[in-house]
Amino acid sequence: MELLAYILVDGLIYGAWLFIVSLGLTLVFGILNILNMAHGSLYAIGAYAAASAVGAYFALGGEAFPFGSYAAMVIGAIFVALILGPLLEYGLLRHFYGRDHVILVLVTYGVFLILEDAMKLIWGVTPLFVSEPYSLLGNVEFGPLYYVTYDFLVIAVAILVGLGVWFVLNRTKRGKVVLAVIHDREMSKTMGVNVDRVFLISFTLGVFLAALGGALTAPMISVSPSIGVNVIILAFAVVIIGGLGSIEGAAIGALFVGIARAASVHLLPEAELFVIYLVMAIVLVFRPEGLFQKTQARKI
Amino acid sequence: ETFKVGIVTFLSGGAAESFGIPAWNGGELLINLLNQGGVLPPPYDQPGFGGMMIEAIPVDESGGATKQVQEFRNLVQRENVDAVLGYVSSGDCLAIPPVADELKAFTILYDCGTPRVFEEGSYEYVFRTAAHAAMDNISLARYMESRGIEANTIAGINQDYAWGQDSWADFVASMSVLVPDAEVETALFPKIFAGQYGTEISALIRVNADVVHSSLWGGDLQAFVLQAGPRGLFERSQVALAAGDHVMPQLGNKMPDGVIIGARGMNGLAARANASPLTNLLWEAYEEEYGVFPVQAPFRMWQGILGLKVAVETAMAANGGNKPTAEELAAAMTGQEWEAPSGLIQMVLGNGHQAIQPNAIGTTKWDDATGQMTLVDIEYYSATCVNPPAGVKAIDWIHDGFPGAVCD
Amino acid sequence: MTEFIFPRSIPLACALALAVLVVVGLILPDWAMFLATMAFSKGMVALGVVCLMRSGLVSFGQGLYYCIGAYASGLMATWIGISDIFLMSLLGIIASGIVAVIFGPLLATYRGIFFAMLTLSLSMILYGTLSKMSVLGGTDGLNVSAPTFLGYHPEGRALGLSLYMFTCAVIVVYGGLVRTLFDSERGLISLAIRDNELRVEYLGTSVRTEIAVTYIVAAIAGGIGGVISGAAIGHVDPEYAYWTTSGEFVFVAILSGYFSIPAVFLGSVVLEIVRSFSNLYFPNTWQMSLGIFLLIVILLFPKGLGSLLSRSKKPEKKQ
Amino acid sequence: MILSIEDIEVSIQSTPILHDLSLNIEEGEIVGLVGRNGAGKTTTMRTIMGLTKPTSGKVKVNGIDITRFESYQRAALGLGYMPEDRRLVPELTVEENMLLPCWANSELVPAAGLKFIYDLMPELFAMRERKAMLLSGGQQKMVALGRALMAGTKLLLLDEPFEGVAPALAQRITEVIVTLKDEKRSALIAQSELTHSVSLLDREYTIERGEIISNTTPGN
Amino acid sequence: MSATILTTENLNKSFGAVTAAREVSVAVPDGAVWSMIGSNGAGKTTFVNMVTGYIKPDTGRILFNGTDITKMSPRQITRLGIRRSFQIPQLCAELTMLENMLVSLSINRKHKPSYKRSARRPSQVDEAMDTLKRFRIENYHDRLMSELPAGVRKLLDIAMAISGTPRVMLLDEPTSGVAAEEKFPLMDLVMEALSKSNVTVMFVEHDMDIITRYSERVLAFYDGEIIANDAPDQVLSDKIVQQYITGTTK
Ligand SMILES: Nc1ncnc2c1ncn2[C@@H]1O[C@H](COP(=O)(O)OP(=O)(O)OP(=O)(O)O)[C@@H](O)[C@H]1O
Ligand SMILES: Nc1ncnc2c1ncn2[C@@H]1O[C@H](COP(=O)(O)OP(=O)(O)OP(=O)(O)O)[C@@H](O)[C@H]1O
Ligand SMILES: [Mg+2]
Ligand SMILES: [Mg+2]
Repeated sequence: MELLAYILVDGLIYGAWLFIVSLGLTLVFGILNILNMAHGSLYAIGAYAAASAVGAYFALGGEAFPFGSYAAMVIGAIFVALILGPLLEYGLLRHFYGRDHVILVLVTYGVFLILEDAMKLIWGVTPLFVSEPYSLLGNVEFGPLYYVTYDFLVIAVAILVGLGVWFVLNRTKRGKVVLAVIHDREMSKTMGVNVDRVFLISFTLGVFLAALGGALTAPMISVSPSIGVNVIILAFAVVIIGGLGSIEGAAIGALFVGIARAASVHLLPEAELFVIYLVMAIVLVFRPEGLFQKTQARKI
Repeated sequence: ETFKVGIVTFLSGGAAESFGIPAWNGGELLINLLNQGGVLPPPYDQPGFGGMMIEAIPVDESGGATKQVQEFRNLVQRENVDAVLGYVSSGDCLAIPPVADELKAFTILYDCGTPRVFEEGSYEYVFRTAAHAAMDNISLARYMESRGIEANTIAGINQDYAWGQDSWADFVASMSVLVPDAEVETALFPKIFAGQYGTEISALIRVNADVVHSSLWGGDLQAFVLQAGPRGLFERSQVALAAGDHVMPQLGNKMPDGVIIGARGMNGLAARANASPLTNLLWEAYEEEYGVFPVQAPFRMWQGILGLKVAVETAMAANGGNKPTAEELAAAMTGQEWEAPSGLIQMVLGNGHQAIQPNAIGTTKWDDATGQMTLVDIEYYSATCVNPPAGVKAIDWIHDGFPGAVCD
Repeated sequence: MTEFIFPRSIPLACALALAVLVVVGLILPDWAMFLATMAFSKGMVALGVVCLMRSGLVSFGQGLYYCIGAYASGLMATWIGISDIFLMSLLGIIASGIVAVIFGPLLATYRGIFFAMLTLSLSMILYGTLSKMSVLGGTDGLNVSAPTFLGYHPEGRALGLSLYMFTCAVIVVYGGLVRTLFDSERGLISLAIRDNELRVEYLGTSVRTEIAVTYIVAAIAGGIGGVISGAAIGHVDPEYAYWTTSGEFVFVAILSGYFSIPAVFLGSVVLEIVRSFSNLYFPNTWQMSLGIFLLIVILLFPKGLGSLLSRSKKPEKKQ
Repeated sequence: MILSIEDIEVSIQSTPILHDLSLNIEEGEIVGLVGRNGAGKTTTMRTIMGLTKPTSGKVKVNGIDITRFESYQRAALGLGYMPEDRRLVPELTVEENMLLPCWANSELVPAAGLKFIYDLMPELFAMRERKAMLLSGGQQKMVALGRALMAGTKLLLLDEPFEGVAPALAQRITEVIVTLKDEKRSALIAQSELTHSVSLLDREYTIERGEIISNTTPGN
Repeated sequence: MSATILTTENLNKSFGAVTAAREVSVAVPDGAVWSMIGSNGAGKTTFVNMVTGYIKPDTGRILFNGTDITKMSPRQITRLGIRRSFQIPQLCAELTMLENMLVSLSINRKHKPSYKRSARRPSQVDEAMDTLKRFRIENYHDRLMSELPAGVRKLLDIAMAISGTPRVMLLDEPTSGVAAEEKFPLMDLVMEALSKSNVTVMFVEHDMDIITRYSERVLAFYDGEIIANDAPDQVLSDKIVQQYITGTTK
């Protein structure tokens, strides 16, 4: 029982984190049809920006009201999104739309390489620590289980952000316009949609979500240049399991992976390395296009 | 005349911050000091290497063994370096020696830990100036035993690659000899650079072992400490970090008190506590230049470069002052011994190609007065106490109960 | 479809290419010869990626076969002591072929990113398994002794040169075969599959079979590439199956485009050179240099370096 | 004059497609653009919508030079385009597809537009909740027409609107297009055949190899 | 009358609430030329899709030459000799017109496609060009599909479908999108090519002139059902057909 509770809570916490990290990826893929390899770097930059922002906050006398550091984290992420979103979408990606899928993947791979070194140039290799926000909320205890409250904050944020994005996309006119753009850019233009703006905003939102993921993680880790590399493959897996471009899918996929991983760490630690690929392979065997696969449009 | 050394270490990637960059910083520092001449105490007071200025060519070690073999060839065949000194990753350390011998290029492995290099092979031109990793975990186990630390149950969290797997295997084997009652509760192997240890920490809390062993390093170790601290793991279990010293400058007081820490040799704080003039020189010069105290990596870089210096100068003494050839260097290096900031380095294993060195284990204690982390209860182990004798494989030596160990 | 710029006959083109490569090899300095050997062996794997790319499939897991080839030959060398490069290559072909025959038909039902990720998973599972197998050296891998050539045991430069020659022969022969395949009826059908599977099925041929066969052809190329790389480096480790390794093959494939086979090897060489020099001259920012180089190539050569070597004047794909 | 095209030249990938093409449409006029396959009808339509850019010449709507306008800005002027290959948003329902122009352009009144369309084609009302991706070819054609009617408050650009439409429905559509005149809407109808539309056209341009070769009033 | 080559027995198919086929039973004699008309969404394409295996009927059986093909895949059915063209042309967008034709020829030989024989060998290229010439679209032979005018795509789609040796040919709206002047020549061409080898033809059309001119018999679909199955004159004078399909004034 206790074990089960551990697995569920651990899985949920990890899944929530994964979900935030994957959401931006699935969004950008869904709308712009770009599999953004630089997503992990954006995550890392978000972590750096948040760490810097929190550091600055405390340096400027934030001790008096430490909870303000949460705002600092979010502002850091917004900052990253507002700078890098337009810069990358407008300055770079836009010139490659209409080229082959893999070319765009490669372009973002190039961006990934550049950003990795850019981070080193900006922040150096010495890691940043801002663990204050992590312990600020204290701990929670349910019986034998003992967690840091911050972990549950991450869950809450994941739920909020996920619902928010889902609602905008599926329940608002703007969201439906985005659906039209996803399917047919040219046609949407002729129906009066400013497609360029939709792309710019969506990509910036994607960057924001990546950066937010990093910002939320920053207090738990030592922020150093390589933290983005592993994130990307995890996020890919989650997005694939869920079905590309599907927000619900990413949520379920993240939960799947989170719980599978927790179960393996507690029960069969040797298998941890395989778990994510195994989950992915199994899901794809039964649902070749992910859990929330899109119904194919009629061709004939 | 100059002596060209290719220096290969991590300048990017996950190991850069904890090992590669500090090592390169230490190396650059030492090379400058040596080139100035007369700064170091004798026998290191000659400028450069036997009067030749040292020219270092840094190469990034990230990218895997394949790439490193290629870079190694480039260094030797294209850049015509006189020696290569490098390699933190044990995969690279295994891949390079055959090539070094094929190209007849004098090569010093300065950091990597795997015992396999000279236990499974023998090379003419390749030397390792640092002890292999078995020492670290043997020392840890000895520390448990001699300090009487309760260790009826042990658990481990180590990265899922050779370093982590070997460290855990060595530790468990050593414990089974020294503390035979110890029982293994769980052995976790998270992926390297995982960064998120919430689940692992839950598992460790759940099994509630007396001792938690870990050979995590770098960002992983920092993240683990940051995440495990608030969840009370350090209060529940005695945590022992086989190579944990290098995260102390960054973590500061976030590293809890009472953690058992090794530094892969008598390096860092443990060396400082037992200081020789050479140690103090490194310590002060490094602190002045980079604003933090030196941890294990610069110590190992220094012992490598100083060893190279000794070899060059010995060879020159033998050949009448000419720039030595690779063969001459190899001959001079074989079985050599020299003083380093980390103590006496002796090339006694692997037919005189593999070093042994003394080790030290301590326990963390935050010093409020100075605002610095210190090590207390430090135990020093002589090289022969924690390293196998020549011709014996480390793991066999452990299983056999350390026959012939000479401890002070 | 395009032919070589010069000769139209494939055997003639191959002979010419081989002659040029051999002559170049004789004057190359050692480091460059090694670089070329490595670039060519990786080019073989990338050629496999190109084969699949023609059908619109991107394999992000070609490292699987690269690794299988390398380990097959590496283990044979350590366990049985066979170091003959011809035997090792044969073994590499057999090992990768068998695995591909098992997985090819399964993977042939997947498309697009799902294919990419499944191939990636497969290679990562191999990576994970090898990492855990301490008998095979775990993550540190194992060393492969220097190859021999039908009883000839060269050393020093002769060794490098022999391996280079062997590699050239392999790529020329395989390149010629693949060119024949590309030009053949099936080759054209592969291209058609990329565009419209439904039509191909309705013409009465099996898309799955076609893809599975291509997959096997690609896997064998990967296996041979692995054998040569393993022999050249003298060391194999699970990194061969890591996704970044596979990513590099995709990188080369796209860099080269899928119209010209020599371009694939050229692309591979260019990448090796750029990487090697940027690593030396910008040790702290070599990734950035590589990234910038990549973006420039994509901008300047929309159809890959192959567009330099091919006659094709096909306009860009419209969105 | 609602639409006037002045001497446009259009090339695609440096192949010239349209030469020196001019045409005018008055308010409330229904004009045909007739020509064989490959004559350049679709290209003309796309140029008006800004999907291909002329190398020279001008496109004007209501006297405003829109040659440099983006497509979405043109749509805002009241242009409704029905492409020959329908291009519906597969995941949206029939009704949502037709509402799309209203979402992008707040000046359009959804309710009135829908009513007009449903009165015209009751079939659409019956399938308004179905996803566009599953409709038959002709049904999709109807939806695309509905969508163009929604967006095109001033000018409709209909590319082969009768192709694949059953004769009974085609007849009805013809009748309705005629009533558009009363609302002062104009239309340009591209066709490769004339069977359905002779009765409704005020004027007819014939296009051949990218050039307008005649401008006639049917019956003359 | 010759033997039936294609029989469908009580085919039913519904997609959710929509019924696309309701008790559809036909028996097509060998060598016949039949046509299908119907309002939009009446189920004509669905019928073609079921016969060619793209859609499986919910109930009912399809027999070809006595063999039950209900559960076969499009590929198997194609190999038996039932071929089709598409309402929306299905072409390879990034291949040129000639290459599209070569794909079709490469597959439709008696022998299997080869791994060695060049797809562009002169004999095959000549054959492909001949076909394109017959359809009068050879001018476009080196153009990519994505650049072709809609009508030309349609012609190529048909050209690809009729290469090989079909026994039954199903054409889904062969002339829609084809310029008026081309419609009859196109149908003449197709019919001539097919009648030589006594191929059974069924085509979907909305143009009643073509129906009357080329087909022996008309199936009129309405709401998934066949509401009339008779000679063209009979069907076209049917009141219900006039009301729902052809319009009253025709
Ligand atoms: N993307 C393109 N690239 C090259 N040429 C093109 C492209 N699009 C159209 N064309 C050419 O422009 C000419 C006009 O084509 P368009 O589609 O406008 O004809 P159309 O009159 O609409 O024909 P249809 O009645 O068959 O639809 C054709 O010769 C066509 O090949
Ligand atoms: N895959 C599908 N999913 C859901 N509904 C479908 C599907 N295929 C066809 N339908 C529906 O079945 C009905 C018949 O469609 P079908 O395509 O057979 O019509 P059709 O007679 O060919 O019409 P048209 O003349 O417009 O091409 C339509 O209402 C259509 O929406
Ligand atoms: Mg057209
Ligand atoms: Mg139809």
